[in-house]
Amino acid sequence: MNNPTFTLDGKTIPFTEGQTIIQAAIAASVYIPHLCFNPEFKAHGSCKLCTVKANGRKTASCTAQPQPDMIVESNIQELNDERRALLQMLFVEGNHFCPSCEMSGQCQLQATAYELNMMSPHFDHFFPDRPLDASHPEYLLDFNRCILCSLCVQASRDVDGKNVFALAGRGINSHLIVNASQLAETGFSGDDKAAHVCPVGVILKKRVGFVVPVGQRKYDLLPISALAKGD
Amino acid sequence: MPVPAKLRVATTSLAGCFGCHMSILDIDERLLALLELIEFDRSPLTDIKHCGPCDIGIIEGGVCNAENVHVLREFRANCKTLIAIGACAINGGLPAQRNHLSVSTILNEVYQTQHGLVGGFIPNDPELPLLLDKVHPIHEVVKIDYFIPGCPPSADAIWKVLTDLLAGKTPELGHGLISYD
Amino acid sequence: MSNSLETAQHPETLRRIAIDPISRVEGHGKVTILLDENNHIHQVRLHIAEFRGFEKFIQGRPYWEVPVMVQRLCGICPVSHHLAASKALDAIVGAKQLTPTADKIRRLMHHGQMLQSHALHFFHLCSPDLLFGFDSEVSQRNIVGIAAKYPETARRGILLRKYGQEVIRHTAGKRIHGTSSVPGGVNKSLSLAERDELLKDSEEMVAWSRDAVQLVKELHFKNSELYNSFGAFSANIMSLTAADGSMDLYDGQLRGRDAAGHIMFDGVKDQDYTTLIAEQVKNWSYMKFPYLKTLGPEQGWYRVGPLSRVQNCDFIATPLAEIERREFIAYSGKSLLHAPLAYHWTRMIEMLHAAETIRDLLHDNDIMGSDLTVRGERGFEGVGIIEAPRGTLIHHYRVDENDLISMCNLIVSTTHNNQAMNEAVRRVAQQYLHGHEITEGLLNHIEVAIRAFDPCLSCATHALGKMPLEVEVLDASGEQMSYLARAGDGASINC
Amino acid sequence: MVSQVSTHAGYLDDILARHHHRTNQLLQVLIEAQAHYGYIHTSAIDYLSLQLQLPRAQIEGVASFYSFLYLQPHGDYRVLFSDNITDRMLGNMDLMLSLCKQLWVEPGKISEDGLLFVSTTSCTGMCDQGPALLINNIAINQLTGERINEICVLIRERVPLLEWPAEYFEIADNIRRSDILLGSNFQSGRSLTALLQRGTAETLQQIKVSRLRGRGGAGFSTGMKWELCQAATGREHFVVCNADEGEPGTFKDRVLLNRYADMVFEGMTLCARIIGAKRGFLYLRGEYRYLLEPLLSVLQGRREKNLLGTSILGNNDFNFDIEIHLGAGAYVCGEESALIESLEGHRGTPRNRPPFPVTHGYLNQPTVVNNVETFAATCLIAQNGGAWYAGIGTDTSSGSKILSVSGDCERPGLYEYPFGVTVAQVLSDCGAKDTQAVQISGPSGVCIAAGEFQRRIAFDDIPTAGAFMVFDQSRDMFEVARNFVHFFAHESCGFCTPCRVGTSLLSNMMDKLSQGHGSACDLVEIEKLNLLLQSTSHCGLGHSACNPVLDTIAKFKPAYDIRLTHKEFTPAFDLDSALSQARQMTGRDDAGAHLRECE
Repeated sequence: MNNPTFTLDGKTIPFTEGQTIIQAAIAASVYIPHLCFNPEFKAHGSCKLCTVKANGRKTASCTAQPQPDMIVESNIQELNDERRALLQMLFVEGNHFCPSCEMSGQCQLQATAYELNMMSPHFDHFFPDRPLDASHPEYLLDFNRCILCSLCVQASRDVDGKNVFALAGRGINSHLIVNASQLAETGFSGDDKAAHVCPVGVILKKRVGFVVPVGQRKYDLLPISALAKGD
Repeated sequence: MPVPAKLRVATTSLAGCFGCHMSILDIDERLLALLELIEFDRSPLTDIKHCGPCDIGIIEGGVCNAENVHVLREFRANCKTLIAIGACAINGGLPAQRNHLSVSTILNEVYQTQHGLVGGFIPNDPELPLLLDKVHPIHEVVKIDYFIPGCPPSADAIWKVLTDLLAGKTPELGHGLISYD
Repeated sequence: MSNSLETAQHPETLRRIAIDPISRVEGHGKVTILLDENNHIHQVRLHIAEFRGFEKFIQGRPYWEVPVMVQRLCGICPVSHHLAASKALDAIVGAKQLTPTADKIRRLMHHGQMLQSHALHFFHLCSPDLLFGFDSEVSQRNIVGIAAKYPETARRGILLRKYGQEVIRHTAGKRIHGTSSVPGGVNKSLSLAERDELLKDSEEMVAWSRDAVQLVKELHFKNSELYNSFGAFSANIMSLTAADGSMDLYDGQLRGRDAAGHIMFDGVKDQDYTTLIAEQVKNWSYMKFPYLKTLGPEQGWYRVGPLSRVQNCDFIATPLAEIERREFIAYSGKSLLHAPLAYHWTRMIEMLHAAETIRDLLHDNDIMGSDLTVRGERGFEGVGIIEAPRGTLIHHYRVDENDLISMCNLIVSTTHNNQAMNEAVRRVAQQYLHGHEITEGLLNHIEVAIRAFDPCLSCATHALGKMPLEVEVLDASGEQMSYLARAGDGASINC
Repeated sequence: MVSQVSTHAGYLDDILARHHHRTNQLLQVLIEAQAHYGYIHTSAIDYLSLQLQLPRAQIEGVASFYSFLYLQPHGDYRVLFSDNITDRMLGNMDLMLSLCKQLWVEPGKISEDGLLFVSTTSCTGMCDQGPALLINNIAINQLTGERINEICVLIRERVPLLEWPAEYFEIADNIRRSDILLGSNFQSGRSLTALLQRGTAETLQQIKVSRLRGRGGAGFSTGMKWELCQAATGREHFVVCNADEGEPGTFKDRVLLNRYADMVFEGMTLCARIIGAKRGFLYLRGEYRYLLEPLLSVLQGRREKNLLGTSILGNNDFNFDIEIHLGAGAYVCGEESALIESLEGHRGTPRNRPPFPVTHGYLNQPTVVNNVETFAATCLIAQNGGAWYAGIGTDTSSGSKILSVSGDCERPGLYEYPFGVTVAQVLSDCGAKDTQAVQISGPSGVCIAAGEFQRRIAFDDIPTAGAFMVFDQSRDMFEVARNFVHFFAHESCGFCTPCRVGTSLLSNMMDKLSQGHGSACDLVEIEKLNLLLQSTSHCGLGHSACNPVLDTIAKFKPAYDIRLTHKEFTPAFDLDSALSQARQMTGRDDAGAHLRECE
């Protein structure tokens, strides 16, 4: 049997019932920039980086489903300019000091910004004050880098069945919280799925920072787009 | 055929570590070739005190005190094209990690309660520039034309941008050249 | 022994001359001079005008971030900070004895940095002064001028620095602000290919370094009167030395001598530095003033860096550098040589030592080993001391039970030399400016003295050629009377 | 700690019992907990977490989403000044500062004695009788300097709210023009009787014939919505009345619920019968908390008349009842999927759509969500037939529309017109003079300039949820837009990047201009931000957040131009005040200790 298809930047992409545009693209090893989407989880749809033009209408490709023969545009300047601006918003919203961040070179936010040629944060910085949570013996939380993708919330709730993380606050004051006054008092463990889904540098295993030399880090050799699935 | 006029270039460091200037030197032998194409105005390379009319200004470091503001304005006023080089100029870099603290907290810590300090107080001589309450990326203070990210950017990245500009092209960095650390 | 020109009695009655900016790196510095109507000097100060507050904002950060973070203090000698922090934090992870590979990779990195920094300082920055003269044609007095008049010297300078940077790149991952030194060891060793690439030029670097020593030596001999007296002042000296008394730039124990050369203290372990040193604040500089507790702030200040190290150690373990050290000691005679310009000679001796050390380490297969880190009993406080290109560098941290930094104290090389540099510029002011009409050339003498120390504030300004200079002469009321600026063409403008 | 918990267990047990320990009731429980204790104590969260078997982080996440809920002490008197542009025009800022001055408290902070908290809040829906405030979530209107002085005395003397003068709390309906809806003398049950006589299929047909479209602004066909929901399969069907009237400048639902609640509930009951729902909800915005008891008694009255509850009007298969849910200060909950999230006791974050509520709504079951006015209108149709209704208004827009008129006019209040009325007509009816502009349908709507007053209120010309704010020539349209932009930044739910960060960046840019740091570069930036918000935001809030700016730039450019005072880019912050801390620390005030804005 042959699946229905749609075209993504001119390339024919087969899809199956229920697949979203980005799922079909990933299955066909085509990269669409994304941050809050992780193939292992239900789409969150919040970062909006994966916005594409589907038959001319802009929509988040992680939640929109393709229709047969749909014309989808992704890698075009209009969209990449908007994606760059969204990245710049994320960079100025938090405190992203790549030079001393142990996730530098292995950070999806950074790699995506490289991919989209983000040369500067452009906007004025918010420089928020976000204290660390180092209470846990094995793990550190550096909220300065949180982009509110809520993958850790999903993983802890849906996979680990622990609900260690949650989003709190509203608007620009939205922030990640833990299910106690500090992480050490939650049931969080390094074996949790939630310990391994952060696309940036918030949830960090202690005492192993900078163990991978420059040149051998995840995105040193290939750009995120070349890793096709880009996760 | 007449020799084309050399591009006039000025450079300076504000609240930076000079690593970006070191990375400029890391173009190694290419420096000698570069000197055929450009001439330096105000820069650690020369003894020119005030920036005169220039084609290109290159600024390392963020804006942390009053003096930085004056120098930055002087460059913007004189340079046709102003380039921010390195993390500190572009997002404040490491010095901006003080931004969640008040200036008073930091001054007290460093000059009054610091380990091994005897009879401390806060330097207040008019010869010293005062600190701004926050360290700012330079694009928050003046208009910037181009950015070369990195801490520091590699010599190859700097070379690429300079040669693009010399060739009259819009500078572009591809994978491997664009970096934030 | 400290100089009387620090503070004038009646500043309000005096004219002010500012040399601003001299530079930045570890901040921006400037010199101010107060003189009376007869051009008699009453006050000279070297102000360090930038402030970053690393000690404060590093608190609350995880300790393993620190070696990567603090090197951003200085882009000229980041490796020094990277390693000093790592050494301090080795104690936190309980790494009493690093693996041979880790120890040798760090030493290789450090000597690569010594080579590049010393080459930069001499060839790119100071050679113009020394080869053309202190008040020679300004437009010629920079690397461009050197490249024109002495192309081979300029080329070698650039290539020596390049080689040092390449040693750093292969050992640290990047030429500037690398990440390979981690608490307890390193995250990479050298591959065979990397080793061979470095090895092929190593002998030439030794040869060129040796020529550089000869060049400086000749300059010193040719004008020994000037070189021995220019800004000279006697001072205590301090540096690390190895247990056997030999020069060790990476590790060792603190040894201090008085101005006459008698050992005041020796074998002081790094974690005991606080028993030796205290710091003082002066209202006119953001940079603190360290001194030896036993002697107090007036008598206890001291000098660090190549001039101190070469005279403080008993011998240098690499043969060619040791020959040069002996010649220098023989030249200086019984007591210590305190002349700032002698820094250049000793700096080149150290560059030769660095080149020899790099070559020797490259022949040691441990640098290609795979045993990179060790861990031991968790500690909560650590001190790391290293000899940076421009002098002793101290990093001191406390870490809480949650792995976050709770206290940080840094005493960088330039800070140790703070009082010494002030003494030097005051001496030069007395020797050359006192009673004379101030000219650009005279003011350059002050910079030459500062530059000799290769302070981190000169790492920066210095970065290639001479620093911009402005002289403004004000009358007692602060009104500007005349303005003199060094323009690009070197002409003095009076307006 | 144990005693701590027991303190809270005391009152929480009653609240939980009232809500049958249902986790869907979480928001309601939190609202009542705060009403009792003044704020939501961390031990209270622990106890609720235990009792409701919910993670405490989830409870904290919900509580921190709604601006009327506090997790720290906020004093015995919590005074929130309504800060819609119409309140501003009536001088609310001076009144707030006067109150703060008299009671020694800073806006946004709790007084040192912990007695009171003073701040601003988004439009409280009293624009026809402002300036307005909420004190412990109860509305006080028609504020004057005199009334503020009296209030200060009452607070200083700690007089309980219940003992405050009754006239403070009087709220006028201000119905200025009635038409088919406001003019109908509705009698309970008539529409239901008509429905039962005509049958559900035929009644639905009539509603489709009437061409009734949703009155919330979007204008989706009501008949089609009900039909889709009816056709959708699910465990249970639900009817939801959206009374979260948060659009600044709108207050028609306030009046409808105060005077026509019976009609609204009957409309919901019609819908229930047609789609086969047994349960319905009215989501009442927190600002209208004072309407809760009256509404409950109306519901009770209908139950007694057998118009609600089991076997309605004697039909065994006709069972339907209505619960009232309170909001707690979150405009975004006016978006139907966010409203449903809130009904379920979650943060009010709009869902990814599709699927839509008609198939996956409350508890993922088929749900009709309609506006208060829409439900009321269905009663008229049930009684008078679809053709009659379709004959009123215009081809695209049948029936009437209630407008909430406020701002610079002599007679603010409710005006009901058949669709198709011109803006000019409304302006002359309400006694507006020298009008410069009208903001129709609130900040997310359109700004109409003088040249366009012949345009009509209709879905194919100017669609509206009802807000009609009038600005005369004395008003600064830049400040109007700035007020609206701050509103969106305050109300953004924070879910998607463009709206969370973009609305704050946009209001910072507008502040930069108003503080005199503006240059041409900034206008370019503002327009770029506008486009990004429009094209990438998750929901309508983000899409429309920039409308006020786009409109005013297009129609009142001079108001911006006078603020682009600098030729060159200028920092958003004041350089000299950025040195003030250091000046203080060093005691310096010499020339070098200052910076001028430009050199």
